[in-house]
Amino acid sequence: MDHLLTWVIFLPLIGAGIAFLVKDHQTVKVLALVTTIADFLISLPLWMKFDHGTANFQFVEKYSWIPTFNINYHIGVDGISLLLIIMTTFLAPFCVLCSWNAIADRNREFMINIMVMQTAMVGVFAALDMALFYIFWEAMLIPMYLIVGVWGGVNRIYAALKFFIYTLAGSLLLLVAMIYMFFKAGHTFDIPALMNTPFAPEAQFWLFLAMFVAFAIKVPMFPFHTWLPHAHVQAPTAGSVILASVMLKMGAYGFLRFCLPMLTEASLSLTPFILTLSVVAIIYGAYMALAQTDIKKLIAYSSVSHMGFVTIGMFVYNQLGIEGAIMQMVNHGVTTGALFLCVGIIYDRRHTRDLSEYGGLAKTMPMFATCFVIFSMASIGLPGTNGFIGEFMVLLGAFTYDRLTGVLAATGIVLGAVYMLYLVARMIWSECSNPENQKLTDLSLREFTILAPLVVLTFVIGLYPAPFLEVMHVSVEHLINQTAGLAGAPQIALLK
Amino acid sequence: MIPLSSYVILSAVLFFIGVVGVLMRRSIIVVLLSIELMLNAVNINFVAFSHYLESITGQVFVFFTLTVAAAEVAVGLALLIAIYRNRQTVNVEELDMMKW
Amino acid sequence: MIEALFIYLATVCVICAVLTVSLRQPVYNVLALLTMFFHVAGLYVLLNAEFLAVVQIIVYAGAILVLYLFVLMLLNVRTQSRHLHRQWPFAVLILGSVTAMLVGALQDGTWGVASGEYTAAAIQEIGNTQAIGLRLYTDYLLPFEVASLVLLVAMIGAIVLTKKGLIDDHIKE
Amino acid sequence: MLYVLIPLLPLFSFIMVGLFQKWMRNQAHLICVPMVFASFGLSVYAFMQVAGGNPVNFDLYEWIPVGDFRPTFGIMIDQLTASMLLLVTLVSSLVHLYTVGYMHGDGGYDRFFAYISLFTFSMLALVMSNNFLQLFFGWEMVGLCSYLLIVHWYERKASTNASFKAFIQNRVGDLGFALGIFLVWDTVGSLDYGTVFAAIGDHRNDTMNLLGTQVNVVTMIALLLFVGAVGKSAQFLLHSWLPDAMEGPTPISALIHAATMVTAGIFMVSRCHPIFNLSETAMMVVALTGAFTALFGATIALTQNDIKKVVAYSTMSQLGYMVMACGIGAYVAGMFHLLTHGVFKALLFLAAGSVIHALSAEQDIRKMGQAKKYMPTTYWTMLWGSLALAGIFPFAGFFSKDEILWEAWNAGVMGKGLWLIGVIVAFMTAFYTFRVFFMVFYGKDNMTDEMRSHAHESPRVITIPLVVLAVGALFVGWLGNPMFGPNLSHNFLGPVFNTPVSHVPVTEHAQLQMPNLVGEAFAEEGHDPHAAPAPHGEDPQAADPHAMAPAAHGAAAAGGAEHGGGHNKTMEFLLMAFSLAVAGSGIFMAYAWYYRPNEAPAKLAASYNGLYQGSLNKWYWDELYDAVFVRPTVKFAHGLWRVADEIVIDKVLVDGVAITTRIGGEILKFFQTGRVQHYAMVMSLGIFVILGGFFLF
Repeated sequence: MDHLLTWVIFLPLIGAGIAFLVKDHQTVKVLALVTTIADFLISLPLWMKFDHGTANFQFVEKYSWIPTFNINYHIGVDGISLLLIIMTTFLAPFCVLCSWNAIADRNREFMINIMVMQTAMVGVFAALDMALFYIFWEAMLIPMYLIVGVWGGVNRIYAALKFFIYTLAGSLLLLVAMIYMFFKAGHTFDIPALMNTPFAPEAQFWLFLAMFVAFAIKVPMFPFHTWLPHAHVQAPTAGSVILASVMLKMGAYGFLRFCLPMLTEASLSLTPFILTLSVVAIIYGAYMALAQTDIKKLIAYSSVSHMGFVTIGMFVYNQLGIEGAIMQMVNHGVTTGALFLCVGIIYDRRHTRDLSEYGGLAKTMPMFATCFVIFSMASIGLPGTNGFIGEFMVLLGAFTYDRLTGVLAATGIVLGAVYMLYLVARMIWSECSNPENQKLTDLSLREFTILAPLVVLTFVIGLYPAPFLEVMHVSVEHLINQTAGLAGAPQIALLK
Repeated sequence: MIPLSSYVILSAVLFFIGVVGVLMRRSIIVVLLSIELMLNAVNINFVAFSHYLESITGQVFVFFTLTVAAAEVAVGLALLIAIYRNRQTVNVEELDMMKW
Repeated sequence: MIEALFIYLATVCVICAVLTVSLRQPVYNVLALLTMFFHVAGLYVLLNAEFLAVVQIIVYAGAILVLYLFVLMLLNVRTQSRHLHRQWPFAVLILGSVTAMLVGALQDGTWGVASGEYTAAAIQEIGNTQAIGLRLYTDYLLPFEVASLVLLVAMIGAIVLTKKGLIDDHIKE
Repeated sequence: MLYVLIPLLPLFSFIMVGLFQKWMRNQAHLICVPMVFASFGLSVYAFMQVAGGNPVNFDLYEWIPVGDFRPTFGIMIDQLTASMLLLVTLVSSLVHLYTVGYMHGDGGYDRFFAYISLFTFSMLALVMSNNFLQLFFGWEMVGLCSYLLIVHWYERKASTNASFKAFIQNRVGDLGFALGIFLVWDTVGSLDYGTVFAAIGDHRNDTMNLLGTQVNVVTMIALLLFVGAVGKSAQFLLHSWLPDAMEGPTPISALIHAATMVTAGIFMVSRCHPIFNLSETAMMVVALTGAFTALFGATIALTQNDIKKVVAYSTMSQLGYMVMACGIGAYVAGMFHLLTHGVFKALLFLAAGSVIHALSAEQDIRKMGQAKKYMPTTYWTMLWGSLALAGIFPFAGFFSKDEILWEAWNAGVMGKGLWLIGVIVAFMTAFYTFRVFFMVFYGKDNMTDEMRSHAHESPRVITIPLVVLAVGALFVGWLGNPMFGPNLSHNFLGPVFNTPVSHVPVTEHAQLQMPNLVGEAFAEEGHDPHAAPAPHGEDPQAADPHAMAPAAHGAAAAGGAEHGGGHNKTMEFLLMAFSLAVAGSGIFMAYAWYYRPNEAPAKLAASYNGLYQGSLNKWYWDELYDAVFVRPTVKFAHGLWRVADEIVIDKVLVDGVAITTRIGGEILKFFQTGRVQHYAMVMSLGIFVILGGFFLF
């Protein structure tokens, strides 16, 4: 397997291509499942064969693609992208499984979309050529747009349009920045080459702003977040899972891959700005979540809050912070994805997301309740679950960088507990008074299969995160060394 | 000796008179005539430069302009006839099908 | 002498041009343009381009404008109560000022350097027509062929457009 | 490595019950009870090992290895841990046993067992930790278990609310605790106890900028850590969850909300004494918080009518006692009270549970009375427990409480004040304890016929733990007896607190080289350390009862009073007699008012109605929090969502851009006339503008 990474990227696309030729829905479902699982399996060697000792990109493949603009098909992974790729391939089978019966209409097309989506997502994480990155980045929008717009809820068109245009608007600024860098760096889109190109500080400022908008929308950071609740609420379960688990990570990944190493001075000088927005996102997102009665909206806002931790972690420039941010990305992917899967399971039964419709699910659906509580606790960041690892690392990193940021961000611990427990109390506990809820059946085997691995993963990461952390050490150290060579970042010394 | 700029200015004036014609007339026929006028203004320029720069190429290009003018007239008038046949008018203001 | 001739020719050209765009009756427009073409031909003669002067008269005056007149007669267009577009004052104002600016700018221009290849004397020696011909059929042979192709296309286009039943039915639908 | 099994056995039973719930159902105890007893056995073994001078400290594996940040899961068993281990596993075992009877037939029988097993694991992980992060792990996990167990009867709204409240208030405390840990890491660069305690002294003069003022870092650390203790140990300001937590089944009230989890705060403060000792301010805050909580809880407990609420407030009050003890540097006294309190309070709760169980789940003491005849065992055990709580010689509470009072007396001027509060609280404690006791077992028989017909003595599985604990309540106090023979609690625990701060010899990633003080102490006195947990206090060997007291103070910055010698001994006896008299008068008052139906309490309540209502309504603290935090938060969140998010950001800003674009399009639409001349006109305009610009600039 010389072209392992290429296979990981394009296997789903091949699956989608085959699915185009098959007319039978049932076959396509199985095909999609087999493809995604196979993709996950062949992505595992990436992790196993990954050399922890080097910050260089590994599994690199480079072929000239569009020589006129010096665009190459250049892919590879390092410690930063590896886990995100694995997470993406890991979650895809769940997306297929949870849409098994939930998507009744045009199931075949849905599966094709999921598979195309996966190619684009893995491609984004693996691309080492900025043009290639951009192509995958934009390609991702199309299937997502269709997933929300075709298979979504009542207001799907509005949500899909908003999602699409909002993200696209940001992406265009990214394109502008990219082209500027192309010329400044001597006609190359090559990411490793761009990392070694010093850009003028004034130019960096504007480049950073352009990229910031693109990535901040995707993350989403505080004032750019409003597409998220709409998209989440309207999207079908699999769409929500992909959105929350993978797409939100793209923005954060973009910061890590482009802003920090390429635009270091600008990143450093704009750090207070980013940290402020992140802290606001954490607190604000939590408050928003607290006010929701729609389960999916609540979780969507909780994502805003959780992604605030990610952006904080990245911009504190220490190993704890950045590794914590990556862990938090993975954990948020697992946990929030799982929560959306849970909501999907219950939505399939009741067809409502209104919190007041539920209550006392612990009585009728004990297994579901158990899983849900576990994921909620992981979301709260209880030690022993995966959520704790990332959150704690980020907070500790932030605290050592700037105490005020650390303290303010840490209030998210309490606020997170408030809204999550509110959700649990209203949904899982309390009296099972609604007759509709009394008829509910517990998890089916398929649903159990979806949730069980996630539960296991929750605890594995929570109790033994070392295997996940060790792959990123060297890469993150390398990244920090790149930033450390420059003058120290300005500190907001209110508590220092 | 007449300075080159005189020819150029004349050409410019004629050209813009042509443009004004295109802009302000309602009849397609006169619009087409104005275009001929503009082409001629260009031709004067070509020939004047050809003369003053002592190069024959300008005159060759006048030849081509002539061809284009002829072609334009042929097609333009054909269009005019087709339009008139369909809409019984040669009034440009009434032709707003480009809106759709 | 030559200056006087130029001034005369230029003045008539401008006046005729103005008339061309401003007279109400299309026939008068055509006739004004015809007058202008003759004077342009005169300008060509001033510039030692005798061949072009002749071609100007033959092609423009003889062929193109006659075609216009034919069409005018063929269509028998009613004279309109209002022959000017509503935006004409703006057009005159704006383009007038543009012209003024250009005229101002072009007053004292020096454009290029005489190559000395085809001086007036040289052209006179071999003859204007031959000079153009030499150029046209050697260096510009390909454009020349393309031009003929353009004419051919225009011809076919004109036929297709005017032939009843070929296009009309489609348009009517 | 055998010690690893101590926490892992309960975890194992949790996992087994959790995974095979379907097949477990009502047999869950078959796994859980033996496991926790085995854990208890191992704890006894560990205790003996430690007492024999073999404390351990080793790491299992690195938990989150990142750069310099290498917290581990590890196990450290020193004297402090060993005594906590005993308490936790003992009470847990007995509660497990008790649960078999108490929860019999409950729908969530297996779930309950799973959770108390998980709790036992978490609590053990907490006390056995050798670093701050694992402490935090256990700290949060016990909170989770408490949450899950409070909400055991999730269909009751009150349970759900109580669980929510408990978790959130704990989380607030945990936030402070986490920040404390951050600051420790930031200051010292390690989270390992040994390293931190060894290095913290070097930072005693470090300051940090707190909102513009310079404060001492160590004080800050201590205060932040203490916030965690405030939350977990239900100290004043974060106290109101504890009484509400009584919505949970009684066994967990005994286990979690009396004996173990709520004492984690005291344990933590004791564990971190090298940090606290360095900061007078922090110590003072701790002491005052504790004293105030003790008083606060006691005043509320006076008037409560729910049997479990009374015990809960009494727990709060007693926790305040312990915190106060820590605050004056009397860690040994605090820990000793923690241990004795764990025993007799668990006993009281279990006995109360037995009463409730027997009286058809009635909890209101006004509807009880004359229950003595139905349940003699419960009666006797509860009596012992009440006596212990009231601090009557020779029961456990007497020794431990008086030790705290004595230490307070010796702790300077502030200490005298604290002593006074302590005495007042002691009086109240005696009163309300026996108020409940008399109202339940004597007084007027207010039971309904139905209750009466069902009233019965509880089954063996319930009474056996009661008896065991009652025996413990009688004897455990003698371990800290200051009068006759050696003060075992000081001998055993003292070295932990005695060790000079800079020499805490816990080495990183290595076997602990604990000073062999304990073993030596025992050896010198010819004592059999293996018998330490057993009640045997009458050893007549001559030993200075205060041998350890000055040592405890030596490290303490706050309790600086010098004392020693015969004078103090006399004084101590005098004070003991005094507090005994106080407690006795409290009991007598309760006897006078409640033994037989009596009008006096009602009259008193009527004449001081304001005070009475205040106490009955918990000084309106819940209402205050509701008005200050809960409702404004919810309102603010809703308002923010509706106004800031939906309208300002989403509609005005985001959709505003879209709407502007659309309006722009609507306007520009008119320029699309479809007429060529208009377009040409615009082009001309463009030429004009470009040329004009060219000429102008």
